[in-house]
Amino acid sequence: ASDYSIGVSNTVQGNGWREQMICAIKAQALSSGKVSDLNIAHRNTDAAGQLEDIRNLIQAGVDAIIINPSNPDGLNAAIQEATDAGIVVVAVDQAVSAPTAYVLSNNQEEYAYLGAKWLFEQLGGSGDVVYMRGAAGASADSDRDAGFHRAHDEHPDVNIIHEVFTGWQQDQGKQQMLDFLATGIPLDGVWTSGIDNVIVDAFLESDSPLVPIVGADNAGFVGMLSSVDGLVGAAVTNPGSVGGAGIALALNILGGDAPGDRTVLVDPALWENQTEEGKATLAAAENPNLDPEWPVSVSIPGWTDYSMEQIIACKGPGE
Amino acid sequence: MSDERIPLLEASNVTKIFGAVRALTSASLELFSGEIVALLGANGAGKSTLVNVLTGAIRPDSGHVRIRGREFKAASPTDARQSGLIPVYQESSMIPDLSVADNLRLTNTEPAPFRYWLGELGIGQLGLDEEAGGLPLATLRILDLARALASEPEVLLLDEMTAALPTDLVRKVLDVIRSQKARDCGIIFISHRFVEVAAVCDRASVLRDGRTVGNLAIEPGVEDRIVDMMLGGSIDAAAARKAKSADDRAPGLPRLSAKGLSAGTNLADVSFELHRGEVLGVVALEGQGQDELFEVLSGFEKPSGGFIEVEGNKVSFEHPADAIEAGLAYVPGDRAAALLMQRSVRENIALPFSAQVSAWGAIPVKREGERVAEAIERLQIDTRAQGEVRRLSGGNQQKVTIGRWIATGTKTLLLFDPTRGIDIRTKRQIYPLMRKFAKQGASVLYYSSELEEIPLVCDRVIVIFSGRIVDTFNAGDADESTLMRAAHGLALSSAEAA
Amino acid sequence: MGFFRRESWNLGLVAILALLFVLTKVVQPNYGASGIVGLAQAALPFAFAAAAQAIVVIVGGIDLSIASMMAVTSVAAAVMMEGASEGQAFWIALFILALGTAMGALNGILIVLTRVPDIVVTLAMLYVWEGVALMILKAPGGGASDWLMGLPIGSIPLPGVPESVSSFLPKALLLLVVCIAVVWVPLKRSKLGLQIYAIGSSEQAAYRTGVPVKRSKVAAYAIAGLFAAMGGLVLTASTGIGAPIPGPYLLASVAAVVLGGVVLGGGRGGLLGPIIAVFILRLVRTILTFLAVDPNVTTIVEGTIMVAVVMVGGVLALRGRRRSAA
Amino acid sequence: MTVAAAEGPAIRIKRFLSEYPVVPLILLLAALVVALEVIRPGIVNERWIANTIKFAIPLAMLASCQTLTMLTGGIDLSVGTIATISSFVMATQVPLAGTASAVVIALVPAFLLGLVNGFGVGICRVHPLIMTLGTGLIGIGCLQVYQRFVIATGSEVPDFLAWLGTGRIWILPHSLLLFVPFAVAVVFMLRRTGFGRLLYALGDNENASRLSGVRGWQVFLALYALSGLIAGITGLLYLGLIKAPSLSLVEPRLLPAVAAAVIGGTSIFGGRGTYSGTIVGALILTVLTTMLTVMQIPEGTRRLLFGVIILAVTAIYLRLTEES
Ligand SMILES: Nc1ncnc2c1ncn2[C@@H]1O[C@H](COP(=O)(O)OP(=O)(O)OP(=O)(O)O)[C@@H](O)[C@H]1O
Ligand SMILES: Nc1ncnc2c1ncn2[C@@H]1O[C@H](COP(=O)(O)OP(=O)(O)OP(=O)(O)O)[C@@H](O)[C@H]1O
Ligand SMILES: [Mg+2]
Ligand SMILES: [Mg+2]
Repeated sequence: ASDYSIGVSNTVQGNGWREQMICAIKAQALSSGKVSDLNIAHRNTDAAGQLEDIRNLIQAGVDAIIINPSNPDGLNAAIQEATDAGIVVVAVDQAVSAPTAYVLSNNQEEYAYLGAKWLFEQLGGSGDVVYMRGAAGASADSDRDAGFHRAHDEHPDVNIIHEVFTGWQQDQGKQQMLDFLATGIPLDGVWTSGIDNVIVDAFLESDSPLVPIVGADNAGFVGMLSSVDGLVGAAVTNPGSVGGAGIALALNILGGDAPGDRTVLVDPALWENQTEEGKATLAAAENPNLDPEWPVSVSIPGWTDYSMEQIIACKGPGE
Repeated sequence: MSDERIPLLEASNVTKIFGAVRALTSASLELFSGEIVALLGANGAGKSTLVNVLTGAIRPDSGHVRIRGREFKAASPTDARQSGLIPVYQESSMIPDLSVADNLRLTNTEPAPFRYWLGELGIGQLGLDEEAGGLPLATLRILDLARALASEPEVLLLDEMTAALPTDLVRKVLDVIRSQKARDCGIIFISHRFVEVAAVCDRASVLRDGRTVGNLAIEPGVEDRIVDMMLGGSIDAAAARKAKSADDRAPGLPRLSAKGLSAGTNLADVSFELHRGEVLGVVALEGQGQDELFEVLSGFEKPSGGFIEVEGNKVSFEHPADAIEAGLAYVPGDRAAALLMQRSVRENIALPFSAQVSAWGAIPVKREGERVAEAIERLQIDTRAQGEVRRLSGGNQQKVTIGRWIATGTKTLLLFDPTRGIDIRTKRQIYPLMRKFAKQGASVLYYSSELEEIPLVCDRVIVIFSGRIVDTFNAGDADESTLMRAAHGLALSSAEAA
Repeated sequence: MGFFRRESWNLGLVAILALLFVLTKVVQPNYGASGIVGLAQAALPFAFAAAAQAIVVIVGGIDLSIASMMAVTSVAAAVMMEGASEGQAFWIALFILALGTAMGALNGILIVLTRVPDIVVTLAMLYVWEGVALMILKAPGGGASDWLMGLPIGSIPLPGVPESVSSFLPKALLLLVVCIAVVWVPLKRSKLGLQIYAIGSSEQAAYRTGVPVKRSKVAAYAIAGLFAAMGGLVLTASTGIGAPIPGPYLLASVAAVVLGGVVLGGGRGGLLGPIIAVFILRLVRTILTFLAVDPNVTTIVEGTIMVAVVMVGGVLALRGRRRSAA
Repeated sequence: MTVAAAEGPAIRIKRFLSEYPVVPLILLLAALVVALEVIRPGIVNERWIANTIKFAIPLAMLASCQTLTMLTGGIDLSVGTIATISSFVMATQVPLAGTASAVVIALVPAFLLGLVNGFGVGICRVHPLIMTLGTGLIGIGCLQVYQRFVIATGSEVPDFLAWLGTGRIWILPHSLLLFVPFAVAVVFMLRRTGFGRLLYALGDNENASRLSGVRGWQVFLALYALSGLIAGITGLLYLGLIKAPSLSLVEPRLLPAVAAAVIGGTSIFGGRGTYSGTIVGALILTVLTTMLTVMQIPEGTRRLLFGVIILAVTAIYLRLTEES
């Protein structure tokens, strides 16, 4: 049967990570051969707007809806309506609390914990760290904050000397780092919530000695980890291709093969440039031709089965 | 009247400084009940500022205002209103986006007395549902007055109430003012037309440069003394002379000819010719189609019938810019529609220089300065507050609208009541200016609501009634009563009867 | 005839809306009662934001802080309602409305006292209220009472009216109409309403005719705050939580106000136009979702339609004006 | 109260300040810098000054689009999108077309979108707010579609842009080479050209301008096209400054650009404003951002303070410059 209609609701537009997620969704839908059409609501909005999109998708008569929730608790009403109508709902990237939805999520808390732990260990358990968060008030940011503090609790001698919100904006993050470097206050490491390559740039431009920097597996930063002399750092994976995995899960459920547990967490990996093994992983992952905002991990083994070419082509069924 | 009586309203040594401009230096005024006092002064003398102070619209820097002997700290127009001081400001206070009825509601004015006064003032048929912004200026002024009267004022302050009114309405207004005097209301009357002052006022208080320079009773022959006081010296009274006769009109094609023009519901089949070197007067009562005529000629509106020829060529205007290119420049009656209120005098005058795409580049600063300075000089514009035109007095603003085209050197001027609110000195300068302008080969179409100035400026006059030309005179033969009769359509009815 | 002239812009909008409904039905033949209920729900927060913006625009100002005020009231409601009883929740809702009114009034007072232009004051307040929202709640959270959450859901079961008809009457629409009407109808008839229009039309003339300019301006901003609080409550009601990051309601409210025929600069327009405009914009979104066009193309289409609506609306309004003039 | 007393030095200072309104604005900027130095002693150094100017420059350029359009009573909400488009197109076209052609290719959509704005505002009489909001959406959509074709073609920030965007000599960033002539040109245009005069004129009273023979549509068309072009150039500068092409690079700078213009004294209702004020406005915003970054306070308090300081600064500015 190749005639499922699948809806997608996403509330952040104009960001490489989310674009990759959309492309992964399309590529997986195409390669599965079971999806006749995709109906993608892809725009910048809030939870109320996402409720609207989900309800429109219900009206459009889709068989399953993949959502990247704008927050975990705000969508319950519409998700309930969807599942009441017999529609399969899969939340990707972040969890939702609606009990009838399936969740295939990147583990955001683990993401922060993994990177922070590596950084603090790299510093030998003590030192002054700059903590560059995402957007204030976003639920992914508060999940990551929990993970960061879990790692911090394990290394109480690490001192957080500066905490700012980059808003996940390149220019803001860069100016904040440059401002901080101008104060001349010594620092030993930087943890970033994904605004990473501009931070390296800020160090280079202000001729400040590089310190260990933790970022995400964005193509730009991963490239820097192997090319910038003296840069000690690690990239934590946060694959946008989780969207493709969401399609795979939804198709499984539609095909009568629902997992026992409604929540599936995709755990992040950490790629550092200090060990030979790490360097090899980085070299393998590196992709200088990829859009620098795209995560380099374009697939999730075990879930997605499209090729690199397919996700880059970014074509869904019927296109 | 005896001086022991307590004045109804008294101002003493009022000063007001706006930034660099000293609007009032030492202004004083006394008004007794049942008295009409003319407040006179050249443009920018400070008359409106004094009215604003008296009604609490602006706060003086120093000086006192007393009402019936009691110190009045007018905090706001509301307070003044409660003390019985009702102003009609120089600009209409009708809220443009509200209907007339809502405007009344806003000031708690009863519709019945308002209607009564509208009737007395000759526009009783006006619908109160009309939006104020869509009404002609003259109507708005009458509404302002009727609204003021409806609240039974004890002191009525009329700031150039009559400036935008045609003669017939002025008469009605003056009658009404007299009736207010009879019920012991005190009235301050500001006007640049001495005939009106002579007709109703008991006394005149003269302001010069923000200072009260004289108080005199109105009696025959006092005009010249008042003018001297206003201007601080005598002016060339001979400057205004009767115009030449129309016979020595320049030969050749007419500069502008209208052929059977009609527009809207008001203008029907108007034809005339305006020649090189000619000032052609237009006389009409309120709302006879003169507004539409000027709008059609200036490219603001398209005629619904007939056409226009310039120098013998048929033209059709899509935009005022087309008219300007054809040499027709328009000065509208409502100065607010013509001015950039937040910009300087210079930019206002120089505006037409930049209109064409070819003039979007660097401004020839020196040359522009010269041309602007010359226009300012010729029109005697008081430029003390030249940084922003809205800070100029009303009369000076009016001059700027004309100065723009004087500086541009246009071939044909379409002037719609250009001396509205302009003081006597400047008027006497404008008349010869128009004559000179014509003598140098330009043409002027000149509508005026003030009949006495027609013979001073014009060569010929056309009279419009009900959207048609009902009469044509040589200006020399056009005395006021003849014009008045014609404007009322009397000539027409007698012609029809014949 | 006067009615048609005065309402020509709104009539144009209604025509566009009707056209869009027909189009929706064509694109999605089984679009019906539940679709309309969903549409009304989606329109709610936008409609309140537009109403709030409309009233300050009418008074001659602009309020850039509307979305932030919605965020503050939404998180405040969510925090207070979490764990509160149904009875308490009612009083909390009233308190939130009062809070919004007070915040709006503060905006107005600052404008009047500092004499800084409206746009600058409300721009500053945009950040202030955003900060306050974050101080109340650092991440999305809190709760909402069942009573509040039930308010905008479903349709109105009218006694004596068959289900097939009454299911087309969304509760959300009733809520919107009631909330707006309760404030707007008496206001429009009152002296204060008149003064608000007068100030927007000509502040100078209004001042001179004795309108208490400052007081009325503050009142207008306070009412805007009240509408923003209603919007905030609706957000909490529909999502069941509060989120401290302001949603896309600022630009949307300004767009709806302009689309709705309220003149920027003041004095003209009403609340009906902006609210119809909100429904138009929501319905466009719905149609685009139904069409399942490429998600990137939807943005292009949405932009084009927005511009086109103003052009068509302008032409229709102009036509109406001409016809009634002739 | 005598009149002579009113002529004291206080009045004269006030008159000076109101004649040169940019002076008090600069004083307020200086006050903020002093406050910053008090909060974080030592921060006001050569490097910091250069960074501040470096970040304020593209903001001031983006804000010039707002000043120019606001003078006519309009606004340009599409500049964030336009700048983003040109920066993204630039970065992705360098590997495909070479640097020189990439500059041209990147500026074409900027100019075209501006032209469309001008067409809508000037000829179809669509309200600028709606028109530019609409073209902004259209632009984003087009960028997203474009982006799909260049996912795997790589991107590159040309050296000259990086040099222009990030380099500095002492406290002077290289981008001044672009900005100083630009600012001089804009100031000259507003003060001394017919086109500049018409912007003020249209914003003050469109009817009066019409009466003086101004064809508004010509001005609007040129104005919005110019605004688009400036936004495009700003996008290139942002690319050089941030060195990370992104689908939303300049988008978040839209509101700050509007803020810089209004803080600098431009009125959204038209007819009033200067570019020098806008430049100082952009500097004030940049310094304020730094000040709040280096203060270790909760994010909520930070935003609240940001708003309060903006309001305080403009209120003080108004007191200093207003006439009696
Ligand atoms: N708000 C203001 N700011 C600056 N200057 C002002 C302001 N209002 C009035 N002035 C100036 O004060 C002077 C007096 O103006 P006012 O309007 O009182 O004159 P006026 O006697 O009424 O003149 P007119 O006969 O032309 O109406 C003028 O020079 C005018 O430019
Ligand atoms: N909207 C306005 N239009 C014209 N003049 C105004 C306006 N608002 C205030 N003014 C003038 O500015 C002066 C100073 O105004 P301000 O409102 O600061 O003093 P105020 O009398 O205490 O105000 P209020 O009585 O309204 O509380 C007023 O007396 C008035 O002359
Ligand atoms: Mg006056
Ligand atoms: Mg007061």
